Amino acid sequence: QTVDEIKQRGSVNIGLLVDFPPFGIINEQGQPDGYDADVAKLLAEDFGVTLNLVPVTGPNRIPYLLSNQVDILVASLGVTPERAEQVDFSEPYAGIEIFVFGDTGTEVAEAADLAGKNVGVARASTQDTSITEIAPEGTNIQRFDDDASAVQALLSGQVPLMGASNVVISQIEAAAPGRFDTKFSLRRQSQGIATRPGQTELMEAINDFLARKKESGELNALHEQWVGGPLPEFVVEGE
Amino acid sequence: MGYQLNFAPVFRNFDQLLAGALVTIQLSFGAMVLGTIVAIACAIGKTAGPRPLRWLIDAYIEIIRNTPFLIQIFFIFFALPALGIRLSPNVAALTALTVNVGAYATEIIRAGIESINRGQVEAGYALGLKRWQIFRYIIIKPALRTIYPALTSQFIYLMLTSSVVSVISATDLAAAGNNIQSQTFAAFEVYLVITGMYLVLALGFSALFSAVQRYAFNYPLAR
Amino acid sequence: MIRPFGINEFWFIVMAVQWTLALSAVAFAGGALGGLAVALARVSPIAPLRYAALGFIRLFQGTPLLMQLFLVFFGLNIFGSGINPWLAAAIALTLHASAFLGEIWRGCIEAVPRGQTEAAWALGLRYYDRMKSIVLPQAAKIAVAPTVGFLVQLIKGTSLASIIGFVELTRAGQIINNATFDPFTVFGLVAVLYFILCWPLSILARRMETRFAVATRR
Amino acid sequence: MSVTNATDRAADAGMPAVRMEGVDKWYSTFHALKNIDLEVARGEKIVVCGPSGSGKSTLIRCVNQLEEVQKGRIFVEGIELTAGPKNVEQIRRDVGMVFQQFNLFPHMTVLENCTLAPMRVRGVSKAEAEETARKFLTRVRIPEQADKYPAQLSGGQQQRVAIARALCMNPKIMLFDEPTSALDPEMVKEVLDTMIDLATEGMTMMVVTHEMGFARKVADRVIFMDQGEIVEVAEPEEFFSNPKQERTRTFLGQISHA
Amino acid sequence: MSVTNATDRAADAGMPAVRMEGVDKWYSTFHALKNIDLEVARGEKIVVCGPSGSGKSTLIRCVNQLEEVQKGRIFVEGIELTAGPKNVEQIRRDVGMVFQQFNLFPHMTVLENCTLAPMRVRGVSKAEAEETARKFLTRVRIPEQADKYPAQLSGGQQQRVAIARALCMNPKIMLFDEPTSALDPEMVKEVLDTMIDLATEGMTMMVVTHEMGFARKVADRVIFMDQGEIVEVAEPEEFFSNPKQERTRTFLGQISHA
Ligand SMILES: Nc1ncnc2c1ncn2[C@@H]1O[C@H](COP(=O)(O)OP(=O)(O)OP(=O)(O)O)[C@@H](O)[C@H]1O
Ligand SMILES: Nc1ncnc2c1ncn2[C@@H]1O[C@H](COP(=O)(O)OP(=O)(O)OP(=O)(O)O)[C@@H](O)[C@H]1O
Ligand SMILES: [Mg+2]
Ligand SMILES: [Mg+2]
Repeated sequence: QTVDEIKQRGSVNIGLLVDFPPFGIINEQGQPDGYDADVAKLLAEDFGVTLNLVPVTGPNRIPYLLSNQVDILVASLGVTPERAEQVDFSEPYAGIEIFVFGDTGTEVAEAADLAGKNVGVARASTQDTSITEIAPEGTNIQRFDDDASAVQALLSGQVPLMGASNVVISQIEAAAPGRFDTKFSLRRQSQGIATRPGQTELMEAINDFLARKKESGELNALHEQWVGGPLPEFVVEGE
Repeated sequence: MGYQLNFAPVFRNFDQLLAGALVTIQLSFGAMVLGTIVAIACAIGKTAGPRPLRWLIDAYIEIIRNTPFLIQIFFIFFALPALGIRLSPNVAALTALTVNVGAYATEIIRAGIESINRGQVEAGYALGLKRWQIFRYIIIKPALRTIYPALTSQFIYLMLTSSVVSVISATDLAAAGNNIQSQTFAAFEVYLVITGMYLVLALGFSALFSAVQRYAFNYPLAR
Repeated sequence: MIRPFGINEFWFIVMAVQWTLALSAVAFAGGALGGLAVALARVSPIAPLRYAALGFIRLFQGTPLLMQLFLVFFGLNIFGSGINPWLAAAIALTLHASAFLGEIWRGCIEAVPRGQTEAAWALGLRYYDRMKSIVLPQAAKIAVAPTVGFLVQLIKGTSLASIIGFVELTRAGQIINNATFDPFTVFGLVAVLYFILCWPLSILARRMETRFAVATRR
Repeated sequence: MSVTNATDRAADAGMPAVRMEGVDKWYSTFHALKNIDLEVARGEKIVVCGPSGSGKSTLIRCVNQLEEVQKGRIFVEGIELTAGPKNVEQIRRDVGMVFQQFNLFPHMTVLENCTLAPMRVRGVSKAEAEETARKFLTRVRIPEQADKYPAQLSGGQQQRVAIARALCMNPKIMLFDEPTSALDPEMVKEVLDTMIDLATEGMTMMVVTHEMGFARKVADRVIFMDQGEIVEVAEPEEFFSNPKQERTRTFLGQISHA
Repeated sequence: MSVTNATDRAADAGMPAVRMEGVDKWYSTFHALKNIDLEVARGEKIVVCGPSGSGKSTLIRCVNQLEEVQKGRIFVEGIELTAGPKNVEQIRRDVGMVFQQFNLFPHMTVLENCTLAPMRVRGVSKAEAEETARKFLTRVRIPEQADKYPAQLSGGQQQRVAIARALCMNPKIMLFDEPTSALDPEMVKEVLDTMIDLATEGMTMMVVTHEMGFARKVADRVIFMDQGEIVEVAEPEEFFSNPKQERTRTFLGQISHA
């Protein structure tokens, strides 16, 4: 698939999460919204085609892409080597830092302390892979279908710890100030726009688009609006 | 686009699937046993209990039968902690399945009890047996025999329903599949294999049930 | 970004009922057609047809609806058509309903006394007339109650479409819950809505069942 | 085999209504009919009797292929029934049957019961079918019941509707399988009377019944069956007064005893 | 009320097996037993007869409280049944009952049917219960059926098992509610013979039956009921040859007619 084909068709299908605030949400009108949605709008505008937003879920977003249901994912997809085998990633368009986060009463300072503890994560998310990587024997990783369910489990006390991004953490802090704190950092995570592998020309167009929008400050403005701060340094610089 | 089916990643992780299948079996059996106990208690309550109790049991049955299992399990896992009831995912799954099958089995078992001829009970009384003895020695077995087919197909349905419990991070067969799927992205292959495994489980359960039937209800019926 | 559960959230969930209903209606309509075919195949004099129908029923009654949804969802694409959750859910639920209704209706067809078929044969009626004029009208009367009962099961079954991302009542509840973190209210409301949909049907089915039982006892 | 059709039909203008040649019938392993040979002439009235389970029903149900036979040949009006499904269809049109349990269609009125097959099978118009139906309902003496449903009629009336329904197809042969044995005693006579009427009009009839009065009055021959065999065939006078076989005598002793 | 127990028991060593005093029984609004007074002496055999619905079953079912009465008092072996549930339990142990429909437990062998109550109610050991059971099965002449299930027995055999089952509790009084009326005619005699055996051994018996031969042979008194009342009580000879009441005569006329 090429940009020309998309332009010829006149529309682009972009997959995004709707349960990953503030990147992807359902707004009060019942429409997909959030940082990802606005980036997708910007991209479609840039291509000069109409935008067709397709809500996807964490576990099925890559299958959605690979099975042609969407052309492009702007779905807060963290850039990882495993995923890079499946899809092609653009330069980062957003970024987060992932922490182990949880009850103030739970003493955890490093990976080894996770042994014997319940940790909630969103299945197949970056949190999942990185905690799975470092977790010692005996860690009980509970995988939920999405980040929100994991947050839900933390808030309702079903798990004392979870893998969470800075963005999610700031929301939790707003909802339940003082109950939880950050334990330790897992990794910094760039999020990229994804296409099916081998579509070099399309990917170049996307990277070109990102470079221009970073340059113009439009991307940063969106980030300020939704996430409440500028784009992280490591995103602006690229990897 | 020519999609190549690739089962290698599925079978590479087959031990995970087996572990999941074991949990599915445990959950199903656990819920069958506990659910049957709940159901017998409720059936007795409904036939012989005081009015408020009967009313309560009716409400339980109607609520469970008229809402989706998915909602029930969300409620038990995410909402009950607000009342201080906090269950681990597999225990919550077991609880939800028990509560669910209990409601269906209550109606089945009650029908079984009601199918017992009143003369059987009277014969028990006339021999000096007490109420609970009559229930234990005279009613239960023939009643179970009558409803056995309905009860066991409910159990198989229960086992299939249990595939939903991965939404609360329980570690059953479907969850194992989801995990493999999310690592390997071989979605269709994974689900094809799991579906086959569920089918095998269902067939296995029904074979087991008919073996039990032959063993437990081996007395002849009147023509 | 966490927001309180307000009137907008309430309406978002309530409005999602229409998608649950739409999906149920589509699946029921499809399932009725499929179910009739399956039931007729099950009682057909042609052995291969009977076995095929039996296999179909065993397959769909022996595997979880959730897996059926996943398989159709991911499989549709492999076999060419790009998928959307709507199509996948509609197809999977239709197949599912076909199997269950087929089995229910087979029972109803077989409950029509054999003498009726024999009388039809003796009058020289052919298959089509025999089924259309004699057997099916009588089977239909028996079938109403269990069919309504199955409709309840089907409506509840549509909730699983949420897991493949179809936004109906359950998925709407999840989305709102993830934004409000108020599971008690959200899932309470969702449960109440399902109950409002299903309970009248359950009562109706039970009424008809007892009425029929009384009618046949006489 | 289907060659026989044409030859048989041409061969004999005075051919029998029914001919069975060496017919054997098994229900899985149970041998229900054993090497049956039988000819029923046109216009003849045959009464079949015998103990329960002797194969009476099976015998007459073979005549319109409600039961399939495994061996032997059956001809109805010169057409070989056992030669293929096309013939079966044709023969069923020409053979009327009345069952013990009436088997009226409960969801149709009496009139609809009677018009269904003529319209669907013979392609007769609705008006014509209804006219014929009313004619036969009058003949069985219940013209006024045309618009009722079967459940609203007495057993005797229902059985007469069943007879009318079969007659509406204008059959050449009528089969009756214990048509009065599900009836209360006071209704037996009205049905037997209807059947006697029919007999006097020259219809070919095969009747399974234990009503010996009826047999005496209308039967040309009585057939006695036991254990799947035709044990004795005789004219009624002879059959009742002077049975040849021991088994027949035992049987007659039992039923007159009752 | 429970004071009466002790006094009653002490009062009379030759007390009656059953005494009913002014017993009334309603099924909601239907008055099923009307002011019944009755004494049955120890060892006495009473036959109860009367038209259908007259209250015969209700009468004898009151003796072991399968039906509760609303008015009056009932004493069994000197213990007041109507005084409280404790007494009911005790009395049920001492009163055996045989039903029209046998009511054997289908999931237990004949032997298990007979040992259940002795083991569970009287606390007898399994070995002893089985010994007793075999003794009584021999008495009713079916020792060889001990390991079969009820469904494998004929009606007459089943009813004899029911009698043996009741006897295994070593009852002082036996109640029979139409014990032969669900049986095929050829099996009636074997059950009646068993009951006659029992009668000659001195068991107190109350028997609802229309078997007048049985009544003549073993009954000490025959009770005739109609519309919930005891209309006539007499010795059998007197009862059959010279009934006092018009209603009794009508009834006897009907049953001899049949
Ligand atoms: N569908 C069947 N499958 C197996 N055995 C059958 C079937 N129908 C009839 N039979 C057996 O075939 C034998 C003859 O049956 P048939 O109904 O012809 O007897 P019948 O002479 O009509 O008896 P009746 O007077 O009781 O109607 C019987 O022993 C019966 O048990
Ligand atoms: N459980 C009940 N509820 C209401 N009415 C009852 C009940 N049992 C019996 N009756 C009524 O009480 C009356 C006496 O019944 P009972 O069974 O004692 O009569 P019976 O003399 O034994 O008659 P049969 O000879 O028919 O057995 C009958 O009119 C019956 O309809
Ligand atoms: Mg017959
Ligand atoms: Mg009685």
